[in-house]
Amino acid sequence: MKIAVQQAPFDFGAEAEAFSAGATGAGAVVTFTGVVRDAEEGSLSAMEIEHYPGMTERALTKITEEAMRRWSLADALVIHRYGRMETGDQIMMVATASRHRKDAFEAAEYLMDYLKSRAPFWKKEFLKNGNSDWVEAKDADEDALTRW
Amino acid sequence: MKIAVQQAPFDFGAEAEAFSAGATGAGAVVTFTGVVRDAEEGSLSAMEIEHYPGMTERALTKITEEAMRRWSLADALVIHRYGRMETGDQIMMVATASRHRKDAFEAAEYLMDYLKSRAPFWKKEFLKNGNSDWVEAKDADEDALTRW
Amino acid sequence: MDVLYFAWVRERIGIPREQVETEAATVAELVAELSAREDRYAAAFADLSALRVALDQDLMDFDASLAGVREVAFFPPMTGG
Amino acid sequence: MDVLYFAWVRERIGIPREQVETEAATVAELVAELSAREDRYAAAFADLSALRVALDQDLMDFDASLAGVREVAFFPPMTGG
Repeated sequence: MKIAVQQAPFDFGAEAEAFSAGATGAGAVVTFTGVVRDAEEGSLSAMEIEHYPGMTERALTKITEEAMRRWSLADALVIHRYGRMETGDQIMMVATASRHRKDAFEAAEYLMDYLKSRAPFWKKEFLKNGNSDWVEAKDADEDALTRW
Repeated sequence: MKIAVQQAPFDFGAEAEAFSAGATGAGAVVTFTGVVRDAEEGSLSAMEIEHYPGMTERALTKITEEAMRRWSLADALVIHRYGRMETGDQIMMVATASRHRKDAFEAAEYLMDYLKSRAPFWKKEFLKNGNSDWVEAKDADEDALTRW
Repeated sequence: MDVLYFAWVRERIGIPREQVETEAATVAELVAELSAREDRYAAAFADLSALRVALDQDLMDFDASLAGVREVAFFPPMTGG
Repeated sequence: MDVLYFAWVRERIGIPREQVETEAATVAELVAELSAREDRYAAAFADLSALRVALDQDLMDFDASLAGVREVAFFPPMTGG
């Protein structure tokens, strides 16, 4: 199990490959990556992610430990960046490894659903026209938790 | 959209990274990787995958096009190997990119469910004790299709 | 008509493909014809529920018509992924 | 007691954290106390349904007790991932 909260970019390909290679005997590896996407056609200048140092690591660890308890996982990984990012930059990734693809998929979706609504990150979008706005939480994200 | 059926190993990390980088504006990227896992504690010597050249590409293309129709995807990728492989080798991967994580997850699961039961691949396990056996299809894999 | 065999069907029949001259109207009739030919065919086709068939590279049922079909393939349920 | 503010709550109140001496028994009482202090607090706390609170880094409800709590944090719903 690995949890990383960092300002620096991470190498998605290298992390995915290392995770897969380390999950011996697992058979099924699922990854999810979140990428900074444009607000509207070319209008985004940058994104800034604020977080709550201490609580972030604590929340991610709790969520990941719960996933390891609920599903039969060989391993799980969460990396989440904070600070300033640009369109196309990778914000975060999760990865899960299991003997069964169903467990790997469900656990990755669980990690994402809880991370979205329970880990203390806040996104602010800076537009090219000079405006900036905090991204609003979606009801759908809170609703997603009722599935688990 | 990319479909590859090949004997040669593929570089999971590099493929995942290139797919993510190419899916501009997507926001959410999901990958699944299947790895040769041991039959039982250290008993597997090798795995051989047979396929039906021509029909394989045709089936994978149909499945992937259907996924692109059903979900809002920026891109989708399927790579599947055939021939001889060893424990820990990557057999195949799928990747999906979408604006929404739900679409990316569901489409990846759909691709896997259909690929498992509708793409003409057959696995044969070679054990260290000299025995060999064709892997039997699981009822659960056929049942998984009823979800869609 | 080209007839192809894969996985244990191929091993049991002993060849990966062959040319078959037949008047069979459906897959089921072709299976009956081959099974009557030799034991190795009868053994491979003994349990049709353990088999799948593709006509010109599309999965079909055993009662499907062979009219216009150029390539028939028999194999066990797939186990990719 | 340390009180922390994040995202637009931090921007509206104007500081990321402060030391608060209080007799408030619950989060709701602390919110009322701060809101009475200055307009910028009242503005930040105007709609509690748009806010979340963590006590010693665990998410809690606004009626939670402050007994033994060393760190209170106010922020909007999270938007990570």
